[in-house]
Amino acid sequence: MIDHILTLLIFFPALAAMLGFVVTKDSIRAYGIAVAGIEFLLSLWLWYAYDPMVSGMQFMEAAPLIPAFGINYLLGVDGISLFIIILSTFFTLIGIASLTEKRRIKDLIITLLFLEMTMVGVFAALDAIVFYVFWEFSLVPMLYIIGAWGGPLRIYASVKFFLYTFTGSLVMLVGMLFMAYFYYQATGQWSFAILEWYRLILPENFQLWLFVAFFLGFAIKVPMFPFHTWLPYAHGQAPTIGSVILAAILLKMGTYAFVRFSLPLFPDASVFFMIPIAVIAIIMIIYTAMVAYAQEDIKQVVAYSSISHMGVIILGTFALNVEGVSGSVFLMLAHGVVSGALFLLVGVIYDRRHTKLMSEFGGLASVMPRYATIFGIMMMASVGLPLTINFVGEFLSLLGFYKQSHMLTLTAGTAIIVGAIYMLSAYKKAFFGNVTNEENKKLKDINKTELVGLIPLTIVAIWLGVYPKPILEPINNSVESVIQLMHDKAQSAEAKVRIPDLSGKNGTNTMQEAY
Amino acid sequence: MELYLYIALFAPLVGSLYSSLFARSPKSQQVGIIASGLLFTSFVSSTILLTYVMGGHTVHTEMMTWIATGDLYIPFGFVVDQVSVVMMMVVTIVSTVVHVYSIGYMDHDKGFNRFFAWLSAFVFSMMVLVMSDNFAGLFIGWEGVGLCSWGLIGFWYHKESATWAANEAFIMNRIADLGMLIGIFLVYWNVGSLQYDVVFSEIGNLQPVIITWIGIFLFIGAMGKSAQFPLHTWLADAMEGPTPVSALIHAATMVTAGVYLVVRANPIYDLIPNVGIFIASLGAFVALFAASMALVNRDMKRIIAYSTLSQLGYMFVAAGLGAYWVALFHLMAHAFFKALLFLGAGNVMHAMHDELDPFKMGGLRKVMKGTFVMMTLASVALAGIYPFAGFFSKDLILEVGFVEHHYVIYTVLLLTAGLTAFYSFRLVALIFHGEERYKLFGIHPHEAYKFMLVAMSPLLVLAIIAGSFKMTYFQLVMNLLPATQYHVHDHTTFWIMTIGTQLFVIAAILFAYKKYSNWSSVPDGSSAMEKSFFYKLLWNQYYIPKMYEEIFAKPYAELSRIAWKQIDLKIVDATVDAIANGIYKTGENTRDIQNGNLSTMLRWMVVGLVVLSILAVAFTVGYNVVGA
Amino acid sequence: MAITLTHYLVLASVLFVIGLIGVMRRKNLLMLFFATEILLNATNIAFAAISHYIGDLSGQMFAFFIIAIAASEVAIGLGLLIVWYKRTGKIDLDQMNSMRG
Amino acid sequence: MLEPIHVALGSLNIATLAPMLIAVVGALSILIIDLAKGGLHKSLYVMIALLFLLLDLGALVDFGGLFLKNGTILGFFDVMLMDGIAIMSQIIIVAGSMLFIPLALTSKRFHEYDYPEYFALFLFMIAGFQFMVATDNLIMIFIGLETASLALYTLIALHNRSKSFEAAVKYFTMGALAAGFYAFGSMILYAISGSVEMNQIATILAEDHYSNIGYVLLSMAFMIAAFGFKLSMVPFHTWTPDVYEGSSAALAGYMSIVPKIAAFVVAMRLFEFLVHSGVAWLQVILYIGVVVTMTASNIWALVQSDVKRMLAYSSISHAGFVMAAVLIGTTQSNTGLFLYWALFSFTNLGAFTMIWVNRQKNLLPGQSSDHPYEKFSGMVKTMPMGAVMMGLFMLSLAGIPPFGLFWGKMYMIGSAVTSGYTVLALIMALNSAIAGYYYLKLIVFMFMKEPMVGYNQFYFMNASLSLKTIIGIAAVGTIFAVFAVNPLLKVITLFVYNSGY
Repeated sequence: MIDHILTLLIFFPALAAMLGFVVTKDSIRAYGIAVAGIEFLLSLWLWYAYDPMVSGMQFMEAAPLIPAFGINYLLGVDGISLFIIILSTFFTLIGIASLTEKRRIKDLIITLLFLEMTMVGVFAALDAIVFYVFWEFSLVPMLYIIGAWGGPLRIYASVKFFLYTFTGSLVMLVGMLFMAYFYYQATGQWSFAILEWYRLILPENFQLWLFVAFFLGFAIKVPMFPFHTWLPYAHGQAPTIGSVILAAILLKMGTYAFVRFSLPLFPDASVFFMIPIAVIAIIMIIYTAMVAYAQEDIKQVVAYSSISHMGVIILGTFALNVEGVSGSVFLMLAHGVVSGALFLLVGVIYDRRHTKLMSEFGGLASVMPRYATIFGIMMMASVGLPLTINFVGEFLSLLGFYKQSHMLTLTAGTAIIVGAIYMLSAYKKAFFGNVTNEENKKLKDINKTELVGLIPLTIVAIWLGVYPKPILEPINNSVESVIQLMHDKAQSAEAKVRIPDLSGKNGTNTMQEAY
Repeated sequence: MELYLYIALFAPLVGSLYSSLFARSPKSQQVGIIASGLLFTSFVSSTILLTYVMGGHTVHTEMMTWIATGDLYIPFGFVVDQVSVVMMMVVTIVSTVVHVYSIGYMDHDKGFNRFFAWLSAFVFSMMVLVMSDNFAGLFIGWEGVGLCSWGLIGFWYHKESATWAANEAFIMNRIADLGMLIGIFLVYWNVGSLQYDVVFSEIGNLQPVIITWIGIFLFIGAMGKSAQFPLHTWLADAMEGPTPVSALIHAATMVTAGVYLVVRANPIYDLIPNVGIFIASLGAFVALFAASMALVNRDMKRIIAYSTLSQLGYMFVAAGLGAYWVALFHLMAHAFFKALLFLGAGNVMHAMHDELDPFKMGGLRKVMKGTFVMMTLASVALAGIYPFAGFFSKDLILEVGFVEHHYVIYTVLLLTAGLTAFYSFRLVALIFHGEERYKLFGIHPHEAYKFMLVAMSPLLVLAIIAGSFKMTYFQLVMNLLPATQYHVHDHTTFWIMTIGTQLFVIAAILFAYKKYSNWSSVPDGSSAMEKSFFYKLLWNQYYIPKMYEEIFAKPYAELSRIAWKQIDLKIVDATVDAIANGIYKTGENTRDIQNGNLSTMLRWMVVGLVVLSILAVAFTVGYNVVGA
Repeated sequence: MAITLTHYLVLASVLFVIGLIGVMRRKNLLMLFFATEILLNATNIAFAAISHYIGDLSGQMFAFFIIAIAASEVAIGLGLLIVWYKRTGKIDLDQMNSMRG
Repeated sequence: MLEPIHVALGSLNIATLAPMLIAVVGALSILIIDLAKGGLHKSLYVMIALLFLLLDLGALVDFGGLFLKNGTILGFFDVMLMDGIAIMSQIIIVAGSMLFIPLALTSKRFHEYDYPEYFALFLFMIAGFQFMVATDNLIMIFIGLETASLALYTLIALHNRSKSFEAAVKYFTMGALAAGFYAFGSMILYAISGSVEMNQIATILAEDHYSNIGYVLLSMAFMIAAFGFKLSMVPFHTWTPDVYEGSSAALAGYMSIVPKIAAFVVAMRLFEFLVHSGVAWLQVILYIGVVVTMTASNIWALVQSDVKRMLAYSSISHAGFVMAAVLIGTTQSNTGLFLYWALFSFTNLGAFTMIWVNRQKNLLPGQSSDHPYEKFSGMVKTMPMGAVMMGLFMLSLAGIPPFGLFWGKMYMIGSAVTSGYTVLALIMALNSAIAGYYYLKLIVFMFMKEPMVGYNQFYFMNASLSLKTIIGIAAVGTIFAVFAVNPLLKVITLFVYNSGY
């Protein structure tokens, strides 16, 4: 069973979702929790069985799918994907457990389980087309969640979300086909296997074009400036559960894909585009932080803050050294936990008041002290306070990029300032001051259902901030082999310099051993 | 000894966590007592460690790995050496006192339990800050104290001004923290480690330019935390917090973290004397600058806050000039008397129902004897009168300036010493002497609880006698810090300087007394002095907060609004929508091609054929021409 | 003047163009059918002529088939026309636009 | 005088006619049965038609085996040409017809299915298409084309609505014009080469080094116009939406699949030798045609308010997409064409069946067409399974993996990429994105809006067990397409490659 655990992880929720059609409405929630719980335990088992000392792919599975065109069902996890998978199962569980939605809950839970399938699939896929299949299919459940349970502008928001990402990924698909064609030219065989592609050393000008093609797909998903405008709408209209999953997992697909595809496939292009992308990342960081500051709706603040944080992740990814990339992978997890929790928190207040405007609130700290506390912790995590989960990632990402550019890192570092500005001012508007609105005086503090989701997140946010090692170590090992691979493949002199050579280091696997 | 280290470190954390369990319950005395007790434990452990360290040992321990990736290895490592143990003593003493004091001070506050949670958490952060054996750990504490400072300044969160001040403090500190972070990055990429011992032993191998940058960026971090110009405005606003907080955080401990950083990083700053001179100059400037603002202020706590700022300037002068041990010594002495001063001010506030304007007080010495004595003595110490603590530490800094031939700095500091004495006793005179102006406002002042006064007494004792530890202290820290003695070798000069300074200070005190001890009315802004340009300048803090508001805060808000409404919605998003709408509109506009009329349809077919034929002919002609 | 293949082809082309113009201009469904017949017959002439001039039978075969198909077309077309006329009482093309866009 | 012709019966290889003859015999037998005893239920005719189509399919599969063993089979004065693509396309034609003919088994009575002639015509039409693809003789193509078309006009008109007559008349008239184009184009080819067989024409032209390039191009202009009409390439597409709207959904779905594959095969035969001989003009024209067809029809589909009309434009777009294969002209692209069409037929079968199931007798007040989007509003609440199915087909049409059409799209774009048509590949990809909008629109209506009063009664009005079965088959085919792609690819590649394309 352990040999096929990834297949199990991917298709168990989908199967369960199908069976879920039979379950009656009043017990579907319990069913959903049970399924998501089992799935989560399975993913923990995966972690348990994972050997953190091995940097390459583990639990690999292979089955022919369309061998005539080089498409095979290839799965595997390494330190980079392992934890995002666990994060996906974790958030699905938490999302379902703390679900407060009343309308058509059966459809919602079934949709969520399908979504879980696609999320796990994306991160476990080792074949570009299989990856693409899950990547695209994940749009569908999300579309439905936003469109059916969302706010007044839900249709606009969901369609925008769908079409925007869909367009980007189609360009990416062309890139993938190109990549396969190059592989075909080089070896005489079709293959979409990512690990096979890793072996390919492409001429630099091809790398540039392919990088751009892949970039478009990823950048829209992340979303990077200026392709980000779908996100505020999606978040603004999505129901709580939708925002949580979207922010915590779906956005990570883009950044994950950068690490999985762009870096190892196109090392020279990565170096070539490093500075432009860093500039975009910095724009994301500062500009969206400013936009977040101007928001009137607290959910939009969190939404824009997501973009801002994704900027740091991108920056870390394009640091192209172990510190930066490990940091960005870690920050993906961190941001998942923190932004997911923040969206859950916003959902709490939305459920009570059906508004998210900060001007409607004020003084919540005295009416809902427990809520204010958890919100405060998560806000401080989001701001990147040391000993919270975000800090580790942000610190490493910035540290990594500092190696590449002092000035840009200095500029990007303003993240810690602007981030504090919008977060603290939002917190102040909503929680501090006197209770001015009569309706707020009777608000009930956070209840048990809501705590079920928030307490574990709070614990994780602090636990991993204090002791990130169990996660950082496997990430580090896998990232090291990616970086070494990039160094070995790099052709231009600049790339050779920019990407560190780790081969001298003890315990670092060479390319052949790792893959 | 590691056990004591951990006790000293974690006892406050335990206290904080314990208190936070009760954060939402109604006030419960035991919370305060237990938290104070735990802090006392921490103090005792620190003392044990002190004796151990005085025996010539140090304790260095690594609790566990924190971050390890690539070449980066950051453990939770702690070191108790000659410098950190001094800081530990200061922190634990002052915080124990403040904790006990707070039991009384926060007596009637709804957030009593919450207060202790925050306060103990602060102490824990501060302990991490001083005990860490690497820059990253320092940064943990650095941010941790920032967080607690935020929570405590904004403790009365329903007050707009308090929460505003809390955010201001946090954000200002963040600006500086960025500098610190960059400094840490520089250290890592050039040394490959963040451990103090590694960094300090290898720093000499680096290029001077890089060392300079490291020094500058680390100092930027220090500037924020220690509220040096131009990041000073938050400190005065931070007085919105409860007074014990001001005593502990914004006088004795947190704000001195910057000084501690420079002292700790002395091997770096030793190599870059130019930066040192800059630090010293800035320190001298801030000393004078802050003191000048204190001259006219009418808010008791703010006056003390400016005085703190001014004293921090002194410390930076010493540190910048390489007299690290002197800086640390003044830090310690200052912690005692300044905390005392603040706690005394807290008593006054309690008595006056949170009235802060000393002009509305007067004659309080009759009802508040204990407080009066303590505050007067603390002010004396602050003014640097022999044989109080201030004399030994502050005058030493003047000497340092003199000995190092920085006469401008020396002059500035001397002048500031006079100003310090003046505004301190202006305050004392206005509060405790003269007519009982508070009666106009119908206030019935009363002395604070006995145990609060008792709790303050250790500080009083220390404020008086701390100077006598000078040689013991010097013996202790010279293991770690450059052991330069600063003596004016010419005896005549030495005596002239010392006595001259004393006389100057005493004159300032007397002047203050003369001017303010018989004050009878509450100024209403009509006097000639109040209308003068300088008064207004000082009164408005050189218009700096206003300038920040106009130059940074408002434009930032405005820019943010523009970024959202104009750029994000009207340009970026509108472009995307325009593309989509453009495609849709094209469809709308061209759908009449299919107008359902068969004739039109047939014509389209013929048109298509004709176009194709024409193209065929054209191509053929072109083909033949080219072919021929 | 001998009549060459070119003459036939020119005739065929002219007829074809006439047919095309008819197709474009006529609003009467019946006239439209006539126009399409002209089109096909123009082709027939050309096929027959070419077939004759190059001595190959397949052109004539093609012509025969075209005739046959044209006949079937007329049959179907008239059938449709009659039904349409029965339903609407008109055979004007401009009336025929219930579907558009 | 012409030589008398001597023919040996054996050399005729009459067997090559067998598949078409089976269909013709089927049609005739339906007519005879009706003569013998009238008033029989339509289900009998459906089954008879299915039986004959099954026989037809069997014969084709048999030919397939033969082809793989012996290569291309010629017969009947070398008029019949049973090569790989002929067999393959016939299989798609027959199989597609078999899937569509049971749509006659609705629960409501429909006028046209009461006529046995309907089924006879249906089989004649199939025979016509089969003739069309199984030859490279221009005469034969013409005959096949017209047989099929004339039958189709009638079938449309049999729907017996005023709109269906209008549609039939429009289609007929334009078809007649297109026939004229085709005849004239063939005439020019005949004039310059003296032959009506494409491979001979190709040989003669090549030997001649295209000295008459002007006439060749002129004839191609006519041919493009003629087949542009059949394939509904812009600007010859104008009949498509009207005809789709006018005819019954079942027939519209059928028209989106079967006639087009026949036309594609002919277009492949006709244009590819020119494309391969490097006639840049044709490449350019086809390029423009493909891009304009894809894009324009997509844009028009966006603004439709009727689902069936939207699907009509969408199938124009799909046709344009696939036409790219003819332009690219490699084995891979031609394989892609068949793969795409096989997958497309399943999905479109499902989509049009769903529309068919929604058929209503009379329009509601204010309803402008048979299938406005509003009709599907909130379907998920009243008919969850139906909505999920329809959503599935829409997603597949939009090219969302892992559903059927994605694999076709991927392979087509892949073939464009492989042949260096990068820009084309990008345009194809972006068009898929535009197309996403209108498919999504239906999903939005079904899943995200509240049901509209009055419309919701129609959701499954027309459903019968056989229709549901067909939807089920289409759904299974769409969902599990991924497992069929590999075998399909292998077989198609084999057939296409061995036919020399």
